[in-house]
Amino acid sequence: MLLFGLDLDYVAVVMLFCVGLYMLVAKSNLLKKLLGLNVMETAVFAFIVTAGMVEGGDPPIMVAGTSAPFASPIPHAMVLTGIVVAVSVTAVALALIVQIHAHFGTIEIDELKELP
Amino acid sequence: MTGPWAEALPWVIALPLVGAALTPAVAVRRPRAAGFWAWGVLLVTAVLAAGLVSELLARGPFSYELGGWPAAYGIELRFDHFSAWVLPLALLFVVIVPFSWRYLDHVMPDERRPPFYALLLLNAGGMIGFCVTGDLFNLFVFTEVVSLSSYALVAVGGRGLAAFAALKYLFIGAVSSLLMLFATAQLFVLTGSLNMAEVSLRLAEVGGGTAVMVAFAAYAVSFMVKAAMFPVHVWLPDAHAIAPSPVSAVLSGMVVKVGIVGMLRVYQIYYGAEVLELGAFNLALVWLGAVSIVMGAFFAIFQDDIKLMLAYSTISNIGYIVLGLGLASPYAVIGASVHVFNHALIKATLFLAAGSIIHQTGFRTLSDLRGVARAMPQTSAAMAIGAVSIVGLPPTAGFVCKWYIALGAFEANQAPFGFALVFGALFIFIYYIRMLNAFYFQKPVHAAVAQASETPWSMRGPVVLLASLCLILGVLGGIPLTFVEPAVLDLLPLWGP
Amino acid sequence: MTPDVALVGGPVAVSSWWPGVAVALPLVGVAAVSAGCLTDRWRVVALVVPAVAALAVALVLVGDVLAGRLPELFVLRMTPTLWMVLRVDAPGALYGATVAALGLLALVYSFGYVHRGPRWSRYFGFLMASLACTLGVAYAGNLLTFLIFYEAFSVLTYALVVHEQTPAAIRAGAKYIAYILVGGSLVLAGILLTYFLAGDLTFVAGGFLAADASHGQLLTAFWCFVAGFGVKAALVPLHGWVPDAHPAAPAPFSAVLSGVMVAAGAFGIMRVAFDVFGVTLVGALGVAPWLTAIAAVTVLVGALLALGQEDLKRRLAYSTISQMGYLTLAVSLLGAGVTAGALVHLVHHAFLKGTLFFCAGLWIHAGGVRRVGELRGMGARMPLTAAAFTLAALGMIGVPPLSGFVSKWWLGVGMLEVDAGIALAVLLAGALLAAGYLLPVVYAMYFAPSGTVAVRAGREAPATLLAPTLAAAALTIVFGLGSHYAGFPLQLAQVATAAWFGGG
Amino acid sequence: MSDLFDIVMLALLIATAITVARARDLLAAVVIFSMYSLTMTLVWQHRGAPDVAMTEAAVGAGVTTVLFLITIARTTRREKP
Amino acid sequence: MEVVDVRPILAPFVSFLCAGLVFGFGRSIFWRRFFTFLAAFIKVALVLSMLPGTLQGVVYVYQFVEFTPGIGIGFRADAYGMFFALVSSTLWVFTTIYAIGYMRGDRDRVRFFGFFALCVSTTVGVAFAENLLTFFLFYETLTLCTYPLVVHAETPEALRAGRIYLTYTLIGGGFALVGAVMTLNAAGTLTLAQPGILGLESGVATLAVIFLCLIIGFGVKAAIMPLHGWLPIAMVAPTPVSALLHAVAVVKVGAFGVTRVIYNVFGVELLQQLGFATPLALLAGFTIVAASTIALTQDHLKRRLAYSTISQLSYIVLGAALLTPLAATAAVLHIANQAFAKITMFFVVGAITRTTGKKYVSEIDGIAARMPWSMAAFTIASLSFVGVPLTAGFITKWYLALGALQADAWWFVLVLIASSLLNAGYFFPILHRAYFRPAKEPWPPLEPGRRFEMPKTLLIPIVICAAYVLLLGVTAEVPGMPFSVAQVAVEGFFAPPGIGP
Repeated sequence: MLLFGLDLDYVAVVMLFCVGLYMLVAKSNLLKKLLGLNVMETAVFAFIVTAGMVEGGDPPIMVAGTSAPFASPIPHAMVLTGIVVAVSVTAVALALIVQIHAHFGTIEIDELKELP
Repeated sequence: MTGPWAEALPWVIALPLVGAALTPAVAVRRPRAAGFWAWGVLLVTAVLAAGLVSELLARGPFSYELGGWPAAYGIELRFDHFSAWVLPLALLFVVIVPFSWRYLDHVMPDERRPPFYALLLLNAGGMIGFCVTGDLFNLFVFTEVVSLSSYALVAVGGRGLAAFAALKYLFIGAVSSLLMLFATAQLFVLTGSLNMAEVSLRLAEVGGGTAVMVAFAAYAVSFMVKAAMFPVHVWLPDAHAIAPSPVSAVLSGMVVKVGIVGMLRVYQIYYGAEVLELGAFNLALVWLGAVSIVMGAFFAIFQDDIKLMLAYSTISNIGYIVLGLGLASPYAVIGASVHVFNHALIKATLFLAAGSIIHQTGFRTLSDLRGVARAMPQTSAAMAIGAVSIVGLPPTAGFVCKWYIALGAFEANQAPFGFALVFGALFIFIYYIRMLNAFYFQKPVHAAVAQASETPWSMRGPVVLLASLCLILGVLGGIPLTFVEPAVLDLLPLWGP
Repeated sequence: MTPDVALVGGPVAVSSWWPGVAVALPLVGVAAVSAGCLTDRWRVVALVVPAVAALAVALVLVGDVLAGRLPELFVLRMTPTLWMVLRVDAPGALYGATVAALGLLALVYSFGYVHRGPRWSRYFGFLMASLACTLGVAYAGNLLTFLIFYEAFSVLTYALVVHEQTPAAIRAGAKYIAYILVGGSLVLAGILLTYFLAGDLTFVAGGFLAADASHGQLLTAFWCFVAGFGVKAALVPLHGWVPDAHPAAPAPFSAVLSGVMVAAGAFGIMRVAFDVFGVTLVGALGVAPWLTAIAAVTVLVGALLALGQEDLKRRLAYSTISQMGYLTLAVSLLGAGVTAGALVHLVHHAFLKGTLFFCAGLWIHAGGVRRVGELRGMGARMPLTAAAFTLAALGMIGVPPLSGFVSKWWLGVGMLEVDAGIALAVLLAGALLAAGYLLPVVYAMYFAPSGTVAVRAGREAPATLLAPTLAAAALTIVFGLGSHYAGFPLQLAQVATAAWFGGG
Repeated sequence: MSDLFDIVMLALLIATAITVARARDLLAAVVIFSMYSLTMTLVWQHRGAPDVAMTEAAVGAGVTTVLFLITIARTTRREKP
Repeated sequence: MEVVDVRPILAPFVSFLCAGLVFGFGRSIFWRRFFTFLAAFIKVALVLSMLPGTLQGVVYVYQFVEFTPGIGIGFRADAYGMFFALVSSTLWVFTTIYAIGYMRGDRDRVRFFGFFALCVSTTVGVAFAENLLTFFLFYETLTLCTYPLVVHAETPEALRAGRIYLTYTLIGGGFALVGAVMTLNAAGTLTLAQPGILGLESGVATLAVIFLCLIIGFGVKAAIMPLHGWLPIAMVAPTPVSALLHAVAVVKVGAFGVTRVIYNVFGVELLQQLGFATPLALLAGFTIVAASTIALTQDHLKRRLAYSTISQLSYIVLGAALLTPLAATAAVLHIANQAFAKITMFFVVGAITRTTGKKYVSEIDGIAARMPWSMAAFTIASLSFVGVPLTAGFITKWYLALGALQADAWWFVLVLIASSLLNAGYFFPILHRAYFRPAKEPWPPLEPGRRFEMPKTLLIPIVICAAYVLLLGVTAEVPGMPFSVAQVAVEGFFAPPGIGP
């Protein structure tokens, strides 16, 4: 689906990525940063899914009677892995955030930097 | 045709990963057993790696198709000259792990040892996998394994600050992984394959274009972040300085090399495909390398904390390697590749020695550690050797690399970078002189420092061993070259011997 | 003038230990005073015996030379291009005998003059060592050996100049060593150039430098030599150290310094002119007139400056400058006769000046009399000393039949021989001026009223001091009267010039 | 129709993402983020990737949100201005 | 004729081993001394055992490792290397004896003697280096090994000196490295061969940069002005170190490097065509005069000696830069001549400081009465520096001046003369004070039961070194004395390719 010569999907993906990046970079709150990271991740996943999409194809799920064309299975596998990894990263990060909060009583970068 | 050892290829990855999974189970009754378990696993891994390398030397690169699918579709493990890096890697782990047995006493309670060693094994397995995979997506997966375990390892020892440093590392690392994933996907979309060799071939058919360029750029940035080159190095110093010393050694010595090895791998794809004009990229690498050297040294000068100093010097040394790669002349690339290993060795020496000193005295700044050499002569000597080595003064391992990279600079008619390299190194030595002065030639200010005792043998042994290796590889600098030279010539086939 | 002795054939070099023995003997004395185990009496013996023996050997060598032999001793080879050799030819034998004789006199004199004290051994050690080296200069067979001994005695002499260790002496010593080192360096430069040009350093009567060498380099070498030796020989712009060093040094050493050591400079110039460059080459280089001019200026300026000196030893020092100028003057004229005269003058002047300094020392010894004005009436109180002084003064002026007359006569005759009228005029003017600066002293001693100045000296000195003085004075008469006998300086001088000027 | 659905969905995605960025209340941010994830699920479903969509619904919208909520419970709910 | 022989590598290895043993077992005085002496004598014996062969033109080689073809660590005992090794290994023995006496009761002697041995090991390594890489390897190691010796006192002053020393020498090392790398790139080899490995085909600009880099690199240690700044400051080191630094190891290695560059990297013919040597010679000449002039103004004894060293080292550089056989002879010889004379001087100054606590020229009035043997030795050494015949210094000056004349550069003769006079100007006042000035206060008396002015361990090296200064001047020609070796070396430098010894 094109709009003004641009593929709308890609435009959206880029915008999401930018929003995520903005959150990661500009927000002082660690949780907000992490949310930003997640937004970025989903944006990239969305890109991969979109890129792997074949117009009019079926899902790459093998059931009897499915016939080509179907969406390439490999990008989907990549995304699946990516989601798992993303959750792991998020989990680790959240654990760290909890630790930081326990230790310093804050999860704001601004305040953490002022600590001795 | 493959020899018997080729069958060991999947095992060399699987062993540490499985070992990691089993660690909590093994150590359920005696948490301390985790350390011995991890060591045993790594020892076997090292033996396997040695076997693989011998196979490589005997018969050249070989592949292994997981599940028996042909390379283009299935998952291919490939053992080529770059994969030989797994051997020193495993060996370094084998040396570092015994150091951590006693070291961890002060760092963490016993019950946290099993996860620690599990993470360490995970890290090792990830790196080994990273080196032997012939598949771009697996490259990403293993990168993530390494990265995740590294984030956790940074935080594992300490509480607040360590967690903070780890989080910083995590944020940046995750973004870089994301870029890598993006690039991998992009390449797949363009070529329909994830096998590196296949991608390289198909890229040649697809031809150049913005999409290829974008993918390449994403890879490059991603690996630069992993390698902590100058503008994107910010995550490194804190993470490496705060982590427990064995972890620092692993991170600084090996994990950052994931970026380098990855860059070489990806470079190989593009170089083979000849779809991109890599000259500009090389030039960028050279400049970034030179700037990294100088900036790393510059930051290090102002550090009082010895581990921070070492961390910053990693940035400089990565600068060497990148500079050497960017120069793209045989000698330079040889030098850079050897430095990948030598720097790991040297950094491990330094971090372990620094760790020993911190462990025994409880202090970590130069001003507190004055006169420590008298109390801990062997460790300090190792530290001194490491310092001399990292600066690249003869007759140490660091010199060999500096020599080759400088030679490469002149070979590539880039004399100014040769000068930059040499004098950047001297710049670095300025802060190591401070360290040596403090250790050797100043009066102790703390009684704890003056009365510190040498470390137990399980800690001292690895340090002394590594330090001796630094010296031996300085004199017998040719040994790593036997591995590296064919790899380099493999990588850049246009160069004659 | 024709030489009295004509030699049949050239002198024959023979290997001999005697030159070495002569140089080594005084060193025995050095060893004796350095060793702490000897009693004072034995030390004196150990000093005197070698000195006497050295004189004897020196005389034996004179005999050898007169018999037509060149005793030669190869000392050592340092590198393939550098070696030391001693070889006694006629001028060397002449100069060596003079050194040995005056050295013996000064030694004996010193026993009475130098106070017993911590510096006693040092004085005698250095005196003997510098005598040994001066003998070495006399017997040197090549430029390097010459330089080595020349530098050695120059440096050793420093200890004697500063012997008194008064501020004045130390200042004089500093001045002396500075001059000498600069001079020595110039000599070294000359030697270097010589070696570079000729590939050899051994003295050859008639010179060994080839005339076809670069003119500029030859000239450079020559002037290096002249300037270098000129410092020692006290040629006028380079004479600055002389008037300071002499008064500062103890009198016996002043005598040796003035008598033989300053002469070493002039001797060096002779060696260079006749044994290195050769008469022909020096003539061809066209340097002789310049040298003449310098020498003439030296003679006159030295004498004129001597006139104004109130300090007796200073006056004598300037006199030395003037007298040594004759030697250079003679060399510059490149005539056989005048050169013979110069050699003779070298010897005669040594004893004359020796006597004068001995006398000056006696007065200092007797009561600290240093100034000419203080000598009034001294003739009456110290008649022997005064007589010796008078005799030597007259000899210095050139009054017949004293030795000074003989040498000046031959100088004068030689000058006429080469038509050097101006030189003759200088010679005569020098003699006149010598009368001008010496006769007032004599006058003061005998004829001036002694009322105004408190004279502390009253009695003759002990025999150890007086005997050498008188002996030296006697020698002036002996040399004057017996100058034409075989074995006396004149004959040797003629043998020397015969070799230098190609047998006359 | 399909295009319109896409456009609405994409707009919704961007809107939720921006809301997440702007929300001061962390709890609200997390809840909106889970909405964002669910929207994304719908988009992927529509892109012919139901497998991915299901995983995202379970893991991205589910597990992640829960983890975030736990964290908020153990730390703080408000972002400092 | 080249002979494969293990001795060139054994010689540095012996003292390396010794260093290890000293570090390991050095807490016991006996073992420390035992190992040090054993190694010193073995080393001298090793070097001497090669001497007859060297005199007959045999070159002992030993290739240790080769990284890639043309790049490796190799040892090669040619005549010039032998000469240097001979000097350094001999002097090690004396310095060790002296150091034992000097460091008695000092702190951290294990470290001191260990690094001392390492220094000598590297020095001999430099002497026997077969190629520029090996040379550089040892050259830089030497820098590091001397550092602990320089800062031995561990005072802030010493630390500062050490820092300056390292800064200078390491920056120099950097230049040397760049030069070596460029050489390899230009010539394809690093072997220090006769007659040089570079050729005009590399281009004049490249050659100029290489020359500049190598000369700066080695010139720092050779203390050519304006690279000399570290040397006077490094005087805070203990005296045996100063002696070792200034007479044997560090500075000589620099000078040795410069000569190697001139004769074995570039070669005489190439340099004559290029004309690079002339500015170097002028710089050396300038250094000779300027350093001597500065020395005149120094009151601190060791500083005066340091400036004297700077001046003397440039003799070697000058001799090499004149590119004539005679000057080369002088350059080679001066390595030994200056070493022995300067080491004597430092020994004496150290002995004075140890015995009386005096460090300044103005404090030593009349010391000759208290320390006659030392001052006699000092006198001999200073005469040698002035260039008085029959001393070692004269031989140098003689050949150097002849070499200058041979090179048609007579103005250097003037430089030499000026330098001789300046040498006299700063040494003779010392002698004058020592001999002819009355002591300001009574000197400390001899320790009871002692016959000589100081412990024999201090005195013996002084006397032997001084005697050797004389011996070098008097019997330089005797086969086996440095001169004969130097001649073989110089023949090598100037022999047409293929005909060399």
